[in-house]
Amino acid sequence: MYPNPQQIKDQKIYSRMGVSDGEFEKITEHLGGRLPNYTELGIFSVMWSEHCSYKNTKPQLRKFPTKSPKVLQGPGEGAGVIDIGDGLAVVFKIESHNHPSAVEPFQGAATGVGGIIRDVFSMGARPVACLNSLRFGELSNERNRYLFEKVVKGISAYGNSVGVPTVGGEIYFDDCYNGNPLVNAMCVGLLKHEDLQKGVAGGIGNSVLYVGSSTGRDGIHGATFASENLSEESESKRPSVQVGDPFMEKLLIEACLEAIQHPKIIGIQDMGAAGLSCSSAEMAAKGGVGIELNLDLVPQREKNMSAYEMMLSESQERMLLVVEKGYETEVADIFKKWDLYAVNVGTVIEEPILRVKHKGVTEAEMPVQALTEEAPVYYRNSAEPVYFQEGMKRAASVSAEIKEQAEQKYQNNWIEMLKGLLATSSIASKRRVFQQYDYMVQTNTVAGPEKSDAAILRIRGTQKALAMTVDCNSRYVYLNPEKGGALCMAEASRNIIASGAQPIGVTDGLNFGSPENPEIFWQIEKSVDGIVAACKAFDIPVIGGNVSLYNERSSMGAVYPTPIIGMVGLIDNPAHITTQMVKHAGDSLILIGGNEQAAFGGSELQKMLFGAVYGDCPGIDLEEAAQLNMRMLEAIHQGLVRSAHDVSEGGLAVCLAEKLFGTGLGAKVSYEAEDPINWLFAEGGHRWVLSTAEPEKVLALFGAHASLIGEVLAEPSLELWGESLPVAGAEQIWANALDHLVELAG
Amino acid sequence: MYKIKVHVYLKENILDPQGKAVTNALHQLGFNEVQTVRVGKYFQLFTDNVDDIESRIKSMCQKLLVNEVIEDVDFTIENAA
Amino acid sequence: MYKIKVHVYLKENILDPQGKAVTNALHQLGFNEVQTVRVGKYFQLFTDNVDDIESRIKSMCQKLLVNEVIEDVDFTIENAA
Amino acid sequence: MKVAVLVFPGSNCDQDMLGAWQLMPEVECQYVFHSESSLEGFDVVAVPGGFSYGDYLRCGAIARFSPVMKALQEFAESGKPVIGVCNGFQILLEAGLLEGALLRNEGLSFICRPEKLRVVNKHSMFTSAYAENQILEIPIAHGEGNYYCDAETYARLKSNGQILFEYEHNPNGSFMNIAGICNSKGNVLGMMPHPERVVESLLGGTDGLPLFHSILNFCQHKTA
Ligand SMILES: Nc1ncnc2c1ncn2[C@@H]1O[C@H](COP(=O)(O)OP(=O)(O)O)[C@@H](O)[C@H]1O
Ligand SMILES: [Mg+2]
Repeated sequence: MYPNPQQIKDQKIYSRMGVSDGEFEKITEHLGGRLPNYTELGIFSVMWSEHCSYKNTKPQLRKFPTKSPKVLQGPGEGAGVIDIGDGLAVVFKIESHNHPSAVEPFQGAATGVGGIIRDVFSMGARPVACLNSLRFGELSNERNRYLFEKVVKGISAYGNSVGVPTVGGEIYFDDCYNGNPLVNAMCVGLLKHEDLQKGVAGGIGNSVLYVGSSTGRDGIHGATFASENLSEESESKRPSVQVGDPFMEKLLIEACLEAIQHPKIIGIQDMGAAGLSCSSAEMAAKGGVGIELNLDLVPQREKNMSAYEMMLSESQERMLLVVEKGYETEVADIFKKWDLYAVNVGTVIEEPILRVKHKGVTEAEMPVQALTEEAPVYYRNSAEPVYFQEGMKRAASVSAEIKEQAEQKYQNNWIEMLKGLLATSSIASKRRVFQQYDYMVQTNTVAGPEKSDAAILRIRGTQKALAMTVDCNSRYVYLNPEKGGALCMAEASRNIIASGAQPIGVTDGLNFGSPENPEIFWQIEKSVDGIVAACKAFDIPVIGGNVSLYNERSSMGAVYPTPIIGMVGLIDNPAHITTQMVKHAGDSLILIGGNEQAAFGGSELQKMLFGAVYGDCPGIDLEEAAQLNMRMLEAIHQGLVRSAHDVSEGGLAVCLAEKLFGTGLGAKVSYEAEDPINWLFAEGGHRWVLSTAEPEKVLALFGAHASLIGEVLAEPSLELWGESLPVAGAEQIWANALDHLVELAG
Repeated sequence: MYKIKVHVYLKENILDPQGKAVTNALHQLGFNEVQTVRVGKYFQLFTDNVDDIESRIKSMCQKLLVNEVIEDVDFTIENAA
Repeated sequence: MYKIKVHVYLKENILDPQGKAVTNALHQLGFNEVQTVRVGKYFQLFTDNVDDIESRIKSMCQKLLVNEVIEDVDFTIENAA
Repeated sequence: MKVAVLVFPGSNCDQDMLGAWQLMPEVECQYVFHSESSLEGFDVVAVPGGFSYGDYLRCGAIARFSPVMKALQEFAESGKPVIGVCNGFQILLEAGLLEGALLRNEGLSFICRPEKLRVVNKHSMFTSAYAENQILEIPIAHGEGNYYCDAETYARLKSNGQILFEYEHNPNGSFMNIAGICNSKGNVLGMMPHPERVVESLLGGTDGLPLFHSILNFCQHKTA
């Protein structure tokens, strides 16, 4: 029924699987001159897809600093691991599920959450928190509203059921994401050092156990699908949709965490992209051994599945374990307690090959190194895009154009401008979304959504707490990828710092269009450079990440370059936990960081006034930012900071308003700004607003980098140089804006 | 007055965790004769006579009631006067 | 082989917010002829022949499939050999 | 005093519930797996929240057949305190230990946020440490917490003082704002809000603590 090797070659059937002529030749070489059969070709095609092999981005990823004395596991495993003392370590990673979510948003998002949680507990860690970063087209479009609502429901359904709190995230709407939403999920886990697991096979003759859901035809070729541009055509040939089963996942978490205590478990890995193929090949490759699978023993949900289908299935909630021979039953018994069956489906063999048997026939036999480390690597061409060159030329006039529009449309009435900004989808409260997430389960959440710039979780049994955030302003990255990449890192670090934590590590989710387009590849290169520069300046290692390319639709072009930064920080002392809202009337408001770098290119105000962004993104001085980060932590550690909030989208005005919501307090701005619109609304730089009872000490600590801008009022209104905005009214606008955008548009 | 009964269920090759849970529960209760259960949705629509009722319902299904990526549908129309 | 189709739906006096939401959505899409919608569950049970099939199914409904405080049920048995 | 926290496949607030009880030095709290058939030696049983059996079919519908549920029936009949929170409440309803049913939230969405509750009856073993009509802030986190019962049942619950907590601002469509009820004997409590999530000020409040203290007081008096 499948074409034979000769037909595959003659009719170039491999090209339908995304394998190029050159790659086909290489495959033949790896097989010692033998032509691959259909099953082998299928396995090569998924293993060599961008999604699994990073063939287009490996040279880029190598630029990341990945080491520090605290890094116990850098990139290369299910998730990275960082020592946090007390014999504990934090584990985290981000993963995209963009293409599946474009097709079936509920299940696409749900299975994205499931996948990243498995990456974390397969390291031996208990998943303690999830975050997500979402991008959709504008809400005025019905399909975008549908995608948005369903993605959120999918995350909510899965995360809530599996009992991992969804504590943070970010959502933006821009028309570049029409038809190609981005759904990136991050998971954070905790483990004891001695529980650290690896996805490795070893010990000739040892057994390969399969646990979890049975295998169906779902998601066959999902990895290839994720490595192509979306088109109407791809929708018709899409793999059958994977359905998530959070209940099964919950059982797997409990059972696997119990099972890893068994001394005879050698390795454990989840079956993610490319399912059985990827997990077995990678485990074998890492152990320098081979694996022989007998597919007759694989639990199957559908009848008459071929070897090809089983090897490529991406059915969810499945794990692969390597267990020392003789202990299979003991391990299986642990799973049985949780109503799960661990089935012996294969053996570790000496020869470093992946051999697949089905119904007495050897269906595939391939060197594991060829499938993994020796996958092709491409050095793509890169070219500076025309839009970028034009943007740079226009950059100088952006500020003047903003002022002209602000004058025309708002008669420079900043109160009205601020109200307008509070109602934009980027700035509006996301409570419509996060109320659907159980952000408290496990009762460790000290600061959930909208409480602090980063979500904060205490670590039971210690004095410590973790802070975590995901950030990416893709408008900046689009306008200037290198600076934009650095700005994403800077913002993430500001968020972590504002919560009182020391940043300890990053996971990055690189979402771009097709790398085969030199202008897109340039975006990848430059934004990675920007992130690398910031990692070095801030001394934060990247311990893992994910790449999702081909985020474009033939008809609509690529999404904005969206390199999402997931950052985790550590708090040593509960007294350092810092939240964003002002606390006491009479406290001083101090702006940390200067306005010199602030600008309007890519700003929320520009978007609101012009409906588009152009020019250059704001600047940042990374050395200075690193200094400010340290100084800010010092201020927090000295107990000087009662609240802190970073200045980001919408600038200082929005930052101030957000500091007041829900407090019953107000603020009076006394700082005499020379250029009020710039002062209030420009973005960029490395800034926070903090409130303090000891302004002199703060000012002394920061020197020229701090300015007293006003004070907290007992009356709930924001006083801007004689104009006054009642906080309750502003808060209503902000709190209800998303509901209005979703419901009234309908 | 018509009563339209619409059944929406997952396509056959799509995982139905709910159906599996119900099957297991039935077995535990001793109903071992049940081999599989699939769980779907059931809509009862009440409508006054319209022309073209069948094609209208098809369009409702397509536009709202059914996600064709994962679900199949069938319906019957009854006179419920 | 028998195929049993079980419909479970909220009792009539019980507010059905899901049904209401669907009705509204249909109206917004211009299907104004639809007066009300009620949303329920639909189970397809596949079983080999057993004696007493009807009373077995009743018992499955009572014990598991239906919460009689809020739900009603009906079913049909089809020979699906 | 010994407290059992039941663990079903899919329970996910078991650790939270255990943690809340463990804040009280007098209490020895441990998990009891759903496959156990005895609750001997325990003074209190807590059925925690979560998604037992994935909440497939109906919340709590499958969990009620677990072996431990038979023991729980007897335990409840003996008059000792049983508390079910969220999914635990759903399980107690499905098991017939409490009256009524829980429907999907009126807005059809899962809701997680702090809610204001009123203590309607402080003369119970679960609420004695609260003041009458005290307003509490306790979070909810559920998709199907819309309590339903018929008028006759409601009248009975009301006149027996079986309604212990009401929402100040109805979040989910619950009949007559009901947030928590007990059985006619007064020893089985079911509530949708999560008292175990507000027992430490670090996590944003302690309004749940008196509930645990009330039960502790009851048990200590009984044995004294
Ligand atoms: N953008 C990135 N930056 C750093 N490391 C990365 C990046 N993308 C992927 N990696 C690392 O490469 C390894 C393989 O990733 P991947 O194939 O995505 O794993 P998974 O099986 O979870 O999909 C992981 O350790 C991951 O952290
Ligand atoms: Mg990946």
